Amino acid sequence: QYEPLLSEKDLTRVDVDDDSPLPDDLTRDSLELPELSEPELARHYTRLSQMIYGIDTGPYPLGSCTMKYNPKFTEDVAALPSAGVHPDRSEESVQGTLELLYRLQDYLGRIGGMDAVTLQPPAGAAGEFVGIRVATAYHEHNGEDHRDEVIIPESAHGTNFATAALGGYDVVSLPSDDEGRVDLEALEAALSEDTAALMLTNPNTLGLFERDITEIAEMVHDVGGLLYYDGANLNALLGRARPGDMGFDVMHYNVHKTFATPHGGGGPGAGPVGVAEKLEPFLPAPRVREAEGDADYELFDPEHTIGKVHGYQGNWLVLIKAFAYIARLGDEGLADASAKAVLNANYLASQIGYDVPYEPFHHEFVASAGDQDAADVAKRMLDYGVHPPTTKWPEIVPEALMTEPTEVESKDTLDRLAAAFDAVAEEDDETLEAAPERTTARRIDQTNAARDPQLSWHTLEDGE
Amino acid sequence: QYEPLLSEKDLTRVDVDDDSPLPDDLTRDSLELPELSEPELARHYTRLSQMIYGIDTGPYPLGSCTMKYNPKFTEDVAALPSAGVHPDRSEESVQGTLELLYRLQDYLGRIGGMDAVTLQPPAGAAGEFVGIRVATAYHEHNGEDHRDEVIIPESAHGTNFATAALGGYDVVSLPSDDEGRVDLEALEAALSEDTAALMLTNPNTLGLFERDITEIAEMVHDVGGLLYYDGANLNALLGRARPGDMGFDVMHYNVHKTFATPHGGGGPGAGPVGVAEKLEPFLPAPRVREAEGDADYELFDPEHTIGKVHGYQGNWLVLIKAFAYIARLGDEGLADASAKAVLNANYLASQIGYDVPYEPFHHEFVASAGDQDAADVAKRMLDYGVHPPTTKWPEIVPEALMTEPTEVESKDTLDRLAAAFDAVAEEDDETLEAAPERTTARRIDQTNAARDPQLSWHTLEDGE
Amino acid sequence: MTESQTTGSPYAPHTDDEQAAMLEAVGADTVEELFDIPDAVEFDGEFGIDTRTERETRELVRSILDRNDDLTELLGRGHYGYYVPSVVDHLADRSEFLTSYTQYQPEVSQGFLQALFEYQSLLVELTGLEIANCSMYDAATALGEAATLAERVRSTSGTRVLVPDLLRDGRRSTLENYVAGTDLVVEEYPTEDGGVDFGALEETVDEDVVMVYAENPTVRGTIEERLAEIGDLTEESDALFVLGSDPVALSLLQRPADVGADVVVGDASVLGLPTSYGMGLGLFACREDYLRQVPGRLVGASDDATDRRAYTLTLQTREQHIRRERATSNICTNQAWVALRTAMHAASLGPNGMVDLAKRGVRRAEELADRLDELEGVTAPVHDRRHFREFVATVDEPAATVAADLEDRGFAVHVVDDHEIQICTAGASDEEIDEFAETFSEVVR
Amino acid sequence: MTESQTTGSPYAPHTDDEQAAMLEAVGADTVEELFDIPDAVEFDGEFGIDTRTERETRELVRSILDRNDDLTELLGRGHYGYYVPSVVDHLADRSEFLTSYTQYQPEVSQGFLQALFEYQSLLVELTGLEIANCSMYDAATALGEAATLAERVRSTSGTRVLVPDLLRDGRRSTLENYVAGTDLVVEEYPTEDGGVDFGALEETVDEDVVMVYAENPTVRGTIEERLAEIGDLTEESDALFVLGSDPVALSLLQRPADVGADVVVGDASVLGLPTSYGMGLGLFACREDYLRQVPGRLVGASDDATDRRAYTLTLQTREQHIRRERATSNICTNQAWVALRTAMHAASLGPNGMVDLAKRGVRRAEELADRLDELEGVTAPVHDRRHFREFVATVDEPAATVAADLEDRGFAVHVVDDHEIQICTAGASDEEIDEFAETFSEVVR
Repeated sequence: QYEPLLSEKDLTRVDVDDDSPLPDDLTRDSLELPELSEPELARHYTRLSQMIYGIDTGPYPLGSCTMKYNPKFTEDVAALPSAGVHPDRSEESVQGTLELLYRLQDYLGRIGGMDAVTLQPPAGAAGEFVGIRVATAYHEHNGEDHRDEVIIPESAHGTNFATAALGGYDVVSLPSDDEGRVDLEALEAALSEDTAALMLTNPNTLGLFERDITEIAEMVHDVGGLLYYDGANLNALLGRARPGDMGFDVMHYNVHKTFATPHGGGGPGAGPVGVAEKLEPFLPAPRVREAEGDADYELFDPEHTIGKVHGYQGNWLVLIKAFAYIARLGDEGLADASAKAVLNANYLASQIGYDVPYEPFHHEFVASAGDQDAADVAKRMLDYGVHPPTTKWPEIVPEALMTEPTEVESKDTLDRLAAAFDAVAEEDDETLEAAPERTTARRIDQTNAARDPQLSWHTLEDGE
Repeated sequence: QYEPLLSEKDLTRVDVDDDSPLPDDLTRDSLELPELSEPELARHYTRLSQMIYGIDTGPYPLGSCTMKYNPKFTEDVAALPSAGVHPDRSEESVQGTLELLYRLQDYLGRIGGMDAVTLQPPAGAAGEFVGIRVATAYHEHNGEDHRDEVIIPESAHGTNFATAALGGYDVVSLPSDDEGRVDLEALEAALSEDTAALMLTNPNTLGLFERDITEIAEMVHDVGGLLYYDGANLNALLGRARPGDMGFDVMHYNVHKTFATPHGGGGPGAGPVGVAEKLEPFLPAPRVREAEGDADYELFDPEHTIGKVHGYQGNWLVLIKAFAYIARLGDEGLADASAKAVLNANYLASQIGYDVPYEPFHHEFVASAGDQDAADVAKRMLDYGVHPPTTKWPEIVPEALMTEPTEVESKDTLDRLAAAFDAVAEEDDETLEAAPERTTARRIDQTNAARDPQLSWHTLEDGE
Repeated sequence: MTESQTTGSPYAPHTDDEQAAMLEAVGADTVEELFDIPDAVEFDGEFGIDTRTERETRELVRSILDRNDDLTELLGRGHYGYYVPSVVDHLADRSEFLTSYTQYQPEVSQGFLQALFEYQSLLVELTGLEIANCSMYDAATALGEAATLAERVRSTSGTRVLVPDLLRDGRRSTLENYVAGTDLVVEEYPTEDGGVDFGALEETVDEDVVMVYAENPTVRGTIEERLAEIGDLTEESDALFVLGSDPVALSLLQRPADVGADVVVGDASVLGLPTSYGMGLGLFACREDYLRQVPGRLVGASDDATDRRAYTLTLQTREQHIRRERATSNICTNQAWVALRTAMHAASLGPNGMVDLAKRGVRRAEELADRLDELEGVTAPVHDRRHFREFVATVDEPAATVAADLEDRGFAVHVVDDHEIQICTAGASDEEIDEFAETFSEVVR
Repeated sequence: MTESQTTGSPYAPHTDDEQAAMLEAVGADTVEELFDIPDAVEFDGEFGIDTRTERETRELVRSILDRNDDLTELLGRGHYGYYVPSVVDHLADRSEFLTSYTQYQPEVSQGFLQALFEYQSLLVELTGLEIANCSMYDAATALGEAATLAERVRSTSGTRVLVPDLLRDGRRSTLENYVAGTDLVVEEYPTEDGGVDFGALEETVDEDVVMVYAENPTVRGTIEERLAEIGDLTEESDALFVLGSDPVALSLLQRPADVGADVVVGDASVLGLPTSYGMGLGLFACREDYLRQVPGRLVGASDDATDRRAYTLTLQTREQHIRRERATSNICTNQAWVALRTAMHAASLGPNGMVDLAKRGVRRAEELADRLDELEGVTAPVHDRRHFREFVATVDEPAATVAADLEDRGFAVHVVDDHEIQICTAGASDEEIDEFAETFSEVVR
């Protein structure tokens, strides 16, 4: 059932100059937008919502995305009227906000084994950018501004590469060894006095723990580089290992991955960054600390701060939800979340027919679709009422099906997921290419979308 | 896609005697219920919600039910923490609650033209019951306890009959005249010194205004009876006519019909009752009035109160929503709601092919499906993605399609509704009997449901 | 108005052009022409109710309700403040649940029907009785309906309805109204130390008794000990044994079916709703024998045209919209959405959580009573019984004074007699209970 | 804990039996066996974070946030408190919107994609530019992205990025970070009486300038009068004209396309979000010429296999997950859900409501300024310009003292200089504005 665009329901052109308080030359002429009643809008968006697969609709095993259930109560606390404050308020008048931020900084520091945390980055990629900028500032501070290379494993998230480039670095790509981990010899070859940092995630994108992490850290530190931890896979390790203890100097946390804040169809997220003590002076400004005067908490600028990466203090409402999740679970709950996440991944892998070439994996595994096209496999899984895994990445596994069920799925649901995998595995290419058949929209023409982009209803009106 | 029962997902038997603080002979042995996690429940109920047609899903033209849009903000005010008070609190400590109730009593009195209002009845039928009990008390107070008949038009709501019977009255059924209104001769014949009350709705269930209402009121009052107004159709008259002005002595208001409180799949509603001054002493206890002491508002028992019809004060949260709706619309909005409701009914009727035998109707009309079975027509309309009208009632119209679009539908939606009516009108009996075909469930076997009732999962387990 | 102006109903979508087109289609020049109201009864006054923006309306309601004092309620006596998990609000507020009508078109209402079927199943499990309807208004009205049921189903005529002398006023008065149109007469039987005086009850029961009502726990929080004997007694005299309880109590206390209860009534919304000034959910369950006489709606499982399981309202010939004056009740709109919430809350707790919650109901009441009993001039509990959730205590000072002092210090308790107050532990946090005990000791010092 | 105890994650559904079965299936005795972590880096400490019930956690957060003072905020300067209609919360909170991932599987994400397409269309209408992406983080980061875009698309090389000297710190500093990895250098150009000093700007623009940034309204609430000239100037010098604004301002003020703007950035969440301590929504719109260089996600309309219209993320080869170090930005997670809210709020206002809201932005600011200007020792507005939403006033007393006094009396305003304060009318009700004016007159008396 097609839901018309708002513009197909109504378009009303309003003449702006009528009864305008401004002279004509300071105003636009008119504005043409849909003029609809609340009941019509309620139906429109209710209908749109029915055409979306969400975590409350079914399992969402997107590898490296950690799509876990978003506890409803966290919405309630973020919606408290007392959370609605302006960012330019005096520090004295927002002690509650500062306290929550302070406590969250503290929680995240403990969880990651980091000495100082900034909450400003509004997403994981922004967190990476802070990490890279902090590294730059650190090296410059030490008179080492010649360091212009960032080393990144081939199988890393695309954001790592893009962030390093945005930070002005040349990217040195690092191949995996036969077992799917960092190749130490290749690393040795890549490292030099030009190395600003090595960006790593652990467990890596194959779900494998980088067993040589201590040695890797030593190697990077020996050449004067910094070790960056991409927090995307932290859900595997809660309470069992901490990036700080592994020798990482800087890391970001993905709160929608690890701490169950909702992904909102793309965002907002938050990408707090934790650092070892030596990097604290370079963190973005301002941070929160306990105060000595009348107020309990205050803002301050770190000594050699890189400045800001967001106009204010990041995605506050998201940070509240992350804080609430951590405060709810505590040590025990967080550790259990990782345990169940790893159990679920291992159980699901054991129940499907597709080959899983690399192990022992933790919270996610990468299966291979073999002779099938992984993207087609994903489309066909939609027909079985489940969301497919991430596909075709990392490339080290042919036709990769990167699967992360998270801790929130029950055995029953995992069995249903496994049944969907296995059903699709038996199907022929013709069926896969025709998929999906049971979804709101059938397979969408991507080529045409990119060749002749229709990016607003304005061109649709002209073009159709 | 079938959603399993909770019991099909899990059943866990808990032995109650383990670690019990009570001796065995005061406790049950065990309790067997589903033990499921929050994510599983979120998915269960989200899935169930997807199998429900609601007002945000599409038009809902159920005649006599006035299914109008439920403004979202009314949910917010009902959810205010300050609304969550215990009914046995001291009056001094719940002045806010009492003030809101007092103001709502006042609003409703003005809207209905009534001198006093009770908010206690938890639904329309309970309001009717209060009306009947008040009538009884009034007559008894006047030494007229011989009055044992209540007159009700044949086309009235079933609750009128059931309520009169519950109140201990014999029901005298009143036929309509050829034009679909009260037959004054028949009324004359029915009235006697045994008449306790005449229950009437106006506009009546055909949507027709009882033009002779003044005369009817005189006739009833002449024999010493009371005139009761069933508020089901009040949405037709807001700001244009008031039951009190028409001579009604007592009325109930359906807040989910007239004041847009959500129907919640069956309830809760609220059925406040307004009365003329002479009946005020008989209203349920307690009511709210302005106080003279320290507090601004206080509870009091009317002098000859009939007592209570609810354990406490009715459906408080619903009353908040009704108050908020009235306060939002005010005089102008309420009058406009009726105007648009009447316009919409007239427009829709003008756009459909089915015959509408009685007019001039107001907020609703009763079309006839003619040779088609009205219930089948309704089932088939479901296939066109709209909710059907109320069917087969009132019986004065053969194969009745009782249709009430309410003011919230747009012309576009009414056109879509009309198209559905007209499409179904063209279809043959075979198609209608096979309908619905595009719904979550197909036509359901009612006979079997009643012959072999399966009323809990316990018998399903045994029986299947 | 500070936000966009409102003209007319903010929820009517008509543009001027649309309205004109519609009027033309119906052949009228103005909307007023469509009204067929005699001049004599036309209303040309004003209600005098201001139109407000949404923001102003919210502010108005907030400012009114802010006048309610913020008290920690230890009130109970049928209305409790158990914490309702957030997931219940979020799921029940989905507009498909909230804004749908009664399921007269089951093919597009399967989700709600299934939820109500699950609610019925929950009550069947809790009571052990075979039938539970999908809601009455509240405990008081459910009790009233039980009395009229008793009259209909009893094999011989009779008039006496026996209720405990402690029955709370709201229930008693509502019951009186429900039986006002029948030949039934409500009579009290005595209680002893907060429970049924079984000897006295036995004494008074005769063949004219159609129904005996008892509660477990009682209004004073005591756990009834002689239910099975009442069951035997009513069975012998062919009277209905109607038991008042609620889902939390039923999770732990004797199962009604095991003590011979024929009907169970009560307020099921102790799970699912926060304290709502008495808004409730009438629990109504009964034995299978009364199937055709049950008041209220019933959801049944059946099959659809493709033989898949489907749910539907069933046995509707009992109801007013079909049977009119011969219906089993006049109820139409009920509390379906509250039943949904109750089912959700129960599902959220699960059987372990429900039993735990109930056990805490015993432990916390008894612990607090013990603690208060140590204070000079205080006896708690006053009854020598096991307690559930709440208890009555005696104080040397006038109870009203003690309650008023407590209220000044932020706590609400019941005054039940000159020197008796009642205290409920359900809903309060451990910290609140501690603070209360502390405050109480200061107040009675 | 007062409610049911928690063992482990409350959101992991595993029963003991299930866990055992799963372990058996994977051939492990314990979950610990599944972890492949060298002893050297195993963490055997504790975080020391308590586990809490849901109720306790809610209480904790509430008690922390309650420490925020309840002030009427007249702050503005980019972050406003416009009333967000309730319908926005209710619809955006539907879990399908809230809990879905980026639309990498468009066939099961049509609803969100369509909503984002409508959001893009809203911005296209407001800006007059052909392309709007479906969100950056906020105004500051959008400005940073605009600078890197300028570097990529300018036909000749160049290094100078010109921004007004009044540019607020957060935007300036964020911009500096975004260009730190490039050859670009951020330079200030002067303002005059709260607006662009066009003569000075003209003076400094040369062929080394890649981008000129201006705002309308400015940070001080003034309406910029020489935008078209800036457009001409930048066109001549082949620099990008980047304009900062927001959806409310754009509803009334000159359309960016009409003054030659190449890119529009700003905070779109002035509609859709209440004040959220600076959480925003980066508006990013630009001319069609830059299609392949735009940062961020784009939703396009296409067809599905049955030739019905369908929406999809498109031109993804610009993005990091495909293009890696050659991507147009590193952005991945964006602010999609906020964009949804903004689209909903705008739709709820409609064009009439949006234009009205903007016009009130002019009237209310100017009315309040006039009112304050009558006070002795107060000049308002300080700039001889037309104003939008807010204005700067001078006070005789130290501004910090005035602001502190106001805060004590419940109002928050900006101190922008020793004797300058800035006051914003957006979001406050008429009553609040009245109270503020009253209070202000007492404070400066």
